[in-house]
Amino acid sequence: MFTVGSASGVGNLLWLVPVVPLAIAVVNLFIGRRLGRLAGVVASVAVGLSFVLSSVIVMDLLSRPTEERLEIQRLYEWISVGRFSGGVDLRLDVLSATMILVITGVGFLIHVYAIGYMEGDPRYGRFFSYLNLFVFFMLLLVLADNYLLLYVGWEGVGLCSYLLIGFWFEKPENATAAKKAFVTTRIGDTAMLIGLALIVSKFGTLDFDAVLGAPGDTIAKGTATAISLLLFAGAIGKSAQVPLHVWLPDAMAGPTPVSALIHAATMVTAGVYLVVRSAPLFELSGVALTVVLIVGLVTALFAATCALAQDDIKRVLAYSTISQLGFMFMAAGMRFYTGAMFMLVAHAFYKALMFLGAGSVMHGMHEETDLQRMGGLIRRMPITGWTFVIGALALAGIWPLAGFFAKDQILEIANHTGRTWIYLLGTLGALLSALYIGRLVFLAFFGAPRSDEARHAHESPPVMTVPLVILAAGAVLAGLFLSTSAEGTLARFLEPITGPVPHGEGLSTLALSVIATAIALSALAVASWIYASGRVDWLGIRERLQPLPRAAASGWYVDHAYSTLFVKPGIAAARFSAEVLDSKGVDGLVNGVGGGVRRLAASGRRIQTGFVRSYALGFFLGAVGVLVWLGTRL
Amino acid sequence: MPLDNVVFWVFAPISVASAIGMLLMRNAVHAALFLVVNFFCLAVFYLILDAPFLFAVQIIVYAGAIMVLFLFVIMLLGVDRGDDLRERLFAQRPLALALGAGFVIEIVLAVRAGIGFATKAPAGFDAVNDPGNTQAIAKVLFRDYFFPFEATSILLIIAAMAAMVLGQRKTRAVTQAELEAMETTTP
Amino acid sequence: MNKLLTLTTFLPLLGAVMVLAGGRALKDDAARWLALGVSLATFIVSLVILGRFDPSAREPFQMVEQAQWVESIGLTYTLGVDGVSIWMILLTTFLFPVSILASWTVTADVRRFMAAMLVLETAVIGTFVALDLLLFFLFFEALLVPMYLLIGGWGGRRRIYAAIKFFLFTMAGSAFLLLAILFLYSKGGAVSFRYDVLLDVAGGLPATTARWLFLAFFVAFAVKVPLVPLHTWLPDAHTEAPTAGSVLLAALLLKVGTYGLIRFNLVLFPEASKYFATFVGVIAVIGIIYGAVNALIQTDIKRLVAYSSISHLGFVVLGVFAFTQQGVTGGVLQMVNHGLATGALFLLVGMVYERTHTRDLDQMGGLASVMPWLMGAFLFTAFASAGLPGLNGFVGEFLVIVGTFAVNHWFGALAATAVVLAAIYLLWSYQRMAFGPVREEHRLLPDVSLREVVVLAPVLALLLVFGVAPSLLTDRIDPSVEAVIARVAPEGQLTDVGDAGSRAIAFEEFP
Amino acid sequence: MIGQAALPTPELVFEPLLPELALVAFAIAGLLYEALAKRSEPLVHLAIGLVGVALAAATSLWLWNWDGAATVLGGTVAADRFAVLARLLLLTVAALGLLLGYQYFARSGDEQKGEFTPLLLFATSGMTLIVAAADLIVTFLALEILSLSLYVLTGLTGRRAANEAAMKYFLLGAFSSAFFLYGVAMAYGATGTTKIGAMALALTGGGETQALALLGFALLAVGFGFKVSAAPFHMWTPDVYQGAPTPVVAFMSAATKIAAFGALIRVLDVAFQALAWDWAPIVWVLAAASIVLGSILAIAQTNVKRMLAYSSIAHAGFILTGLTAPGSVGIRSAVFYLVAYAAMTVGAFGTVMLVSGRGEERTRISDYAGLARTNPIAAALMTLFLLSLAGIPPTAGFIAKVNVFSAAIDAGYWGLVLIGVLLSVAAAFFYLRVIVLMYMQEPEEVSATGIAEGDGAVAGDAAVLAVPAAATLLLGVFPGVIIGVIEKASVLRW
Amino acid sequence: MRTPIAYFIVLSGVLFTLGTLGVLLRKNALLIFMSVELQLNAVNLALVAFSRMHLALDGQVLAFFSMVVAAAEVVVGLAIIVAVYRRRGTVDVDKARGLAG
Repeated sequence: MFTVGSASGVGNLLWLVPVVPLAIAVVNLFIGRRLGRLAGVVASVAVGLSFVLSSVIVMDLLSRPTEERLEIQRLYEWISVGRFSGGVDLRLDVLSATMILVITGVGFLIHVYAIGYMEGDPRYGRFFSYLNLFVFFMLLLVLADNYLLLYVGWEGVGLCSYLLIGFWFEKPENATAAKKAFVTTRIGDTAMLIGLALIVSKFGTLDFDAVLGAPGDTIAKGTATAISLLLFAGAIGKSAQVPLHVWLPDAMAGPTPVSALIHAATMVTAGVYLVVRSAPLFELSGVALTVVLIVGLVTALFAATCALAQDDIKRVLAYSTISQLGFMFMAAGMRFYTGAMFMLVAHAFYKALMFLGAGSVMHGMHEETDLQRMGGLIRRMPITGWTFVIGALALAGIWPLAGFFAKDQILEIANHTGRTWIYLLGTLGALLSALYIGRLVFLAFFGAPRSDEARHAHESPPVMTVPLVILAAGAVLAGLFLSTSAEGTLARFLEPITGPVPHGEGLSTLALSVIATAIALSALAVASWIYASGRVDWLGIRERLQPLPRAAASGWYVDHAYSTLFVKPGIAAARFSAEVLDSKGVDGLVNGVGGGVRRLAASGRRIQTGFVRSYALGFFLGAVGVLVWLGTRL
Repeated sequence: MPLDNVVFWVFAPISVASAIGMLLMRNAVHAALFLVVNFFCLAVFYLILDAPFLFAVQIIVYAGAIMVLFLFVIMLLGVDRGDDLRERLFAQRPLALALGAGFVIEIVLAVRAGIGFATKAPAGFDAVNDPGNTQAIAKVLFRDYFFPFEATSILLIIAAMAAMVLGQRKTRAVTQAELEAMETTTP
Repeated sequence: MNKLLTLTTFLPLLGAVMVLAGGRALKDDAARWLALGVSLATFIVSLVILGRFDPSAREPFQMVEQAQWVESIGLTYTLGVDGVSIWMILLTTFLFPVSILASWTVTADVRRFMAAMLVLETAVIGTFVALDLLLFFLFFEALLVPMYLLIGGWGGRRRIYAAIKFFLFTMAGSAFLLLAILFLYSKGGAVSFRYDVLLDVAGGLPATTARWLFLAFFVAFAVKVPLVPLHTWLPDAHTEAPTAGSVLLAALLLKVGTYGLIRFNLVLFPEASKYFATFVGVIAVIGIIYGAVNALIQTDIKRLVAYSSISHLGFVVLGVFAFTQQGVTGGVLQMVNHGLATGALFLLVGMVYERTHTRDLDQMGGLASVMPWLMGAFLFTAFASAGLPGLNGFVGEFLVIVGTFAVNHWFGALAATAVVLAAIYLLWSYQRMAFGPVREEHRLLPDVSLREVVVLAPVLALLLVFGVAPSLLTDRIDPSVEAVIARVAPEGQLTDVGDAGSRAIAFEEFP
Repeated sequence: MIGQAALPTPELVFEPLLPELALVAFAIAGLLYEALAKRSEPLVHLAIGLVGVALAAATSLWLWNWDGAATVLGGTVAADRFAVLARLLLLTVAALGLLLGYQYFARSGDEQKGEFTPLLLFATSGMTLIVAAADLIVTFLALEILSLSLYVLTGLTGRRAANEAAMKYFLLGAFSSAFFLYGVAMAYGATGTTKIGAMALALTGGGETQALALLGFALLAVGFGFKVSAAPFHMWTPDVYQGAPTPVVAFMSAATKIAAFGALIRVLDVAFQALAWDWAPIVWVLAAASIVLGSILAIAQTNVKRMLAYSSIAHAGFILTGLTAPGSVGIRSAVFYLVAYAAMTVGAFGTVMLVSGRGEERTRISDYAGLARTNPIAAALMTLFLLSLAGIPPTAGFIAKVNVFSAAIDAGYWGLVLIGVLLSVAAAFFYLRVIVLMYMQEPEEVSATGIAEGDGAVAGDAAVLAVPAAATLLLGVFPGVIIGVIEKASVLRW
Repeated sequence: MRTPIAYFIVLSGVLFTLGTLGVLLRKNALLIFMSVELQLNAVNLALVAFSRMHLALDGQVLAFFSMVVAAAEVVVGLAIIVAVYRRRGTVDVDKARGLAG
């Protein structure tokens, strides 16, 4: 083991950060059943320990001067063939430091929550094993010092996502959702793999230092674009951006802590991390950044419209996540990497909070997820309700909650860099966000209860509500604490990696903030009027607006389109290939040759008539034949 | 025209005609008789080819012994009623005739290329046949070809045995299994 | 003792003779234990060989044994190992005890079954150690017989069709091989079939001749690999073979083909290899995608795995014909990895079949509820096979893709698409087998037995070990591959993607 | 006293003929025993036959180190090692044939034929003679000796099928003999001699008589082609092999090939060596035709004996393949093939006999279903022989094929080898089919094991087949043993 | 002797061919066999003619042997034909088709 740049020696422990959850994952996998309830506790402690370790190490990092904030730990040579090598090398810099804190911190809380949430599940131990394994892979992803190891983590979290979405595999639709998630993301992953191959073929290595630190003229602009886009394709898959977003809403089939951890706080943000990490390549290309921006913008708006039409509480959140991730990509596309990272962190808090809150609601309502059957829950389960409201306000962008700072900054940069259209559309996205989250909150927690379950809902146990409270505190404080603008703490912290925040002229920060807040507030007000006042027959309105709401609810029929355009023709093609081409064509040819020989043999038998005179004739034929042949030699 | 030439041109057509006659006769006895005629013609050729010993042997052994044996068997088996000359085998006749023609042509060509139609037999065979054909053959036979001559004795023993073995009248009945086997192999 | 290779090759044969000689006096169980013991002993011997193998040695082959066999026809008994074959040998000796143990449930003609297995082991090891072309061919042909008997004697419903197809297909391919070997021998003045002798002979051939010979060798190995369109024997043979047969067929016999490509095609005919590289690459890529596409809709799980083998072996060939260090080493690695992963898959399928008595995915479902460990192992293996990083399948695939991409972008990129397809067919089949509600008749099926754990554990452990520490393998493969590359790589071509950054060689850039 | 001066006593060196003399002597002894003994004992016949063969073998062995003249008895008999080797091979086959015949009559229920042994010995003597013949007259006579004996042997049992087979064999055999003799005549016409050595000398000069020589060669080739059952002169083979008594087939399938090829080799590589460029393509075509026809037609067969007959046609083609290479390379490969072929074909037919029980029953291929269960020894033996016939290592058939292919490639005939290797695949199909039936299918009726006498008899009968079985394996694993010998014997003296 | 040798050879060829045709076209086993005898005689003619051409007696001796062989063959052949007739009651070779294919 070999460490670079460690002053105090605390950094030597970096490898323990991912390894502790891994070890416990293995333990839980094999003896989880015997541990019983302890399995959850052990798993939570493991992640907690990781968090503590991370904090200590990051503190150590913070104590150093800016330029020395880098720690590389070479564990061992993993793949070493010829002059190519890819090692298991961990890299702790400010970017990965941010990520591991989020992962272990939020992860820990979700683990704790899950102790209560998963109570009584027959595969309790296995659940925590998978969850810990996920944490391991996620940490590996962000701590990797090369694209190869990053890819390992990348695929590993996909695996865990698969396992956890399909955790209740007895229901076929859960299993299908799991497979869909894995396969869809793998499409992006494959593009990313090709990207890695392209990197290798240009740089001969996958090490971050060599690839990202190479001088600008090492590769052509076109090559940089190709690499960047291929990498971004991976990000699109993992972060559920258009057009590979279809898996995330279905992924809500998994247990709610999974949705919170994987499909909100951490895994889906890996794409953002990847883009930020690979920023030098993207900047070299330029075109690639524009693509990132546009994809982000389209996704943000598209998903927001979908979220507006969902009746399933978790699906609203899922589309919301997609939309929010779009915002992050918008930021990155404008080179506003700190903004992206800031939103990533903030989003981790408030979206995890809301998912856990949704889980708590389901817990209290016998797994009910239909918003139409809720209402007035804030009275039955106040902690869940109020923490949820905090999360919702954060998402809507109400000052001074985390979401406000995140979204506001991004719109500000758009405005200041002269991207007026982006600014306007982004603001529209913000409006839609406030609208759908308002709708969710008012439908679920306010108004009158619309079902027996809602009327008899009960508050969850403290093991679940305490994490809610902590996360809510995070959602409130993160914005203020890590805030904001060019001088913001996080921005300054990340500067060695992300470079300075872009500058420009435009409307003043204050003006923009006022506009944003006003829009958010009015959207919430509208939502409250429609969904909670009881004075509007919103279902009637929806019926009158058909088929628009139905289309939005189905995600604008993208799934159908994919099914018609790709899946069905694909299966038909495979069926043709296997049942016609292979068995009738290729194998038919083979059997045809065999059959031909047999038929030849069968008909050849007829030469052997049994007539001795025929035999003599054959003999004579041969004799004359030989003579004729020799005759030609004369 | 020298005598041998005359003899050749007289007997050659007869020999060919008799051979064809054998080929076409329905009755086996007639065919055999044609064959005898043919053998006589050949004997005459042996004579003009300075092989009087073989002339004698041809008449005694072939025309005499062998053909008599044939006739004897024909009579014995009572198959002299005449054959059915219809051909049932597909293309047997045309093919056979065509191939036969080809065979003859080949031989004519080879002979022309090999010895030529003008080449006459060299003179001086009398020296070879000194003091007489029979004695000369005896000399060759019992000196150079002593061993083959001995070897023929084995052939004769085998022939005798064959007659003995195959001529035995003790035939056993056909077993059911055999009959079945025959049927299965017959298409 | 310098006869280690002979020992490891013929020890199983000795065992087979013992099993057969025992006659009826040898009880079934005794035959099983005897066979297991012999195969384990062979494994231990091969471990000793591994221990003595020196990766840094300068000579291309180690532990060479050489003796005249039939002098007049130039047949010598020459054995040796290099960094490629040593792993093939170990793979063989490792999988045989596993397969024998997995065949404990065979109850018909146990003695004959075990004897056939052991004979097969000898033949397979023989092909990997032979350094005489005729000797190689001898083993190459000889291994057909026991495999044929295994498929035809203990296989499924259409076993006879499958067995004959397997036999004839391979034999048809090897017909060309024999022809080419004899031709080469004749060109060399009919002196010797020894590898090094014929290596020199091949070096002096005119280009056209070498190309024809290349094709002859290639056809033989392409059938074995198998490359599309010579693959149709494989699904049938795999499907109908008994568990051990499928395992060995997939894990070892297919490797004989790719091994042959490396050992003979590349080295004997470097010029022709270059000439045909694109052609072979196209076939390999077609195979990769074609195998994967056909695997998609199979409902017979064994057939599905068989098609996946076609896809995976396409990777091997693609990598080998990239002529880069990473490509070839990745190919060899993929050989080992595919052997382990697909072998394990067939073992698992066999275990499932023994319980459910069906291989039809539509007749299964929900098995993960009743036998979580078995299905867990299945999923683990499926992911290894699908190339999930951290498990062994990834390393080989990655190296092949990287090694190929550097030379031909299209091949590399197209091959990578198989990664998606692999995920689809493996997960889809797994879903149909393990997920969803459990069928009534399967509700009481038992989970893994102790014997099955003993069978599976070592294989699964290796899937992980080689995924995490592939250098255990590559350290020994690399030098031998380097020697091969040195012979075959085109002038001025990139032979090591690690050099790409140094810009010694220009590439086309994307616009 | 007359003519003593005119008829000098020829120099009689009889030693090189001792094997034939022994065979004939014991054949006559057997004949006398049959004629004189009140009731002939089969065992006595067997003993007479075996002693005769052993004696012949012993004298042959002694001839290995013969250092006298290359040819004796007026240049009609060659005394070289080639002849010795071929004789030893023939004698081995003859011994096996005798043993199989003894078993056959012991349980066929047919009337014991005392003539079997003498006839077989006579046939053998003809065969041993033909391989040593240095004069086409002797070749012709020996050919007739062996042919006539075989005609009779074929029809020996008087069964319906045997009868028909004998007639077909005889008519076609006589027909082909005529061609052969015509060939001798033409060769004589071209060269003025019938001595093989002198013929070679006469032909090296070239000259216009070459046309006749070629004609002669063609006709000789036709005659030999018939004897070795090369296509298109093969058509008698399936019928005769199917109809003749199995031990006779076992004997003649191997021995006739050895004998005829032995003689053919002398004719090709001595007499007509100067015309090698002309005859090699003929051999090529005959080889290819035999391989193709034999391999393909065998696929559709339903009778084991008939299938093996077609296989023997294909094998004739493989041997001819070796002979396309002129000189000792070709000879060596062909002789090795003959050795291997003898072992496997005698073994295969012997096993057929073992399975068929009484006489000619149970020779359909379907009768072999489940044989591995009912008669594992026979099944194992059959498998071995069939694999060898298919040319699968490590059996004799494999090395043999490699040898002939290698020789042909050396001579530049890779096209022929291509045909050979590809048709080997087709051939493998029908060999495998039998193996499939034996091992992979259930017997049709369990009771019909075919052997009523029980296991003891089977084991005893199978013991005879241990010799070909061992040879088949040994030649596959340690072919060097015999190849060394063959090498020493592949130089023809004349 | 003035007749060219070639005439005899050609004549022998014609006779041989006629014998061959006899084998091919006649159905009576005895007649087939007789045709074979005709072939042998044709050969003998050629041998004797060649003998004359080469001024040597080997050809005649060979012809003599050929006759001996023919004699022996006749014995065996007729024995076989008689045996067949006994068994089947006919010497029509076209009726002997138990073995075919």
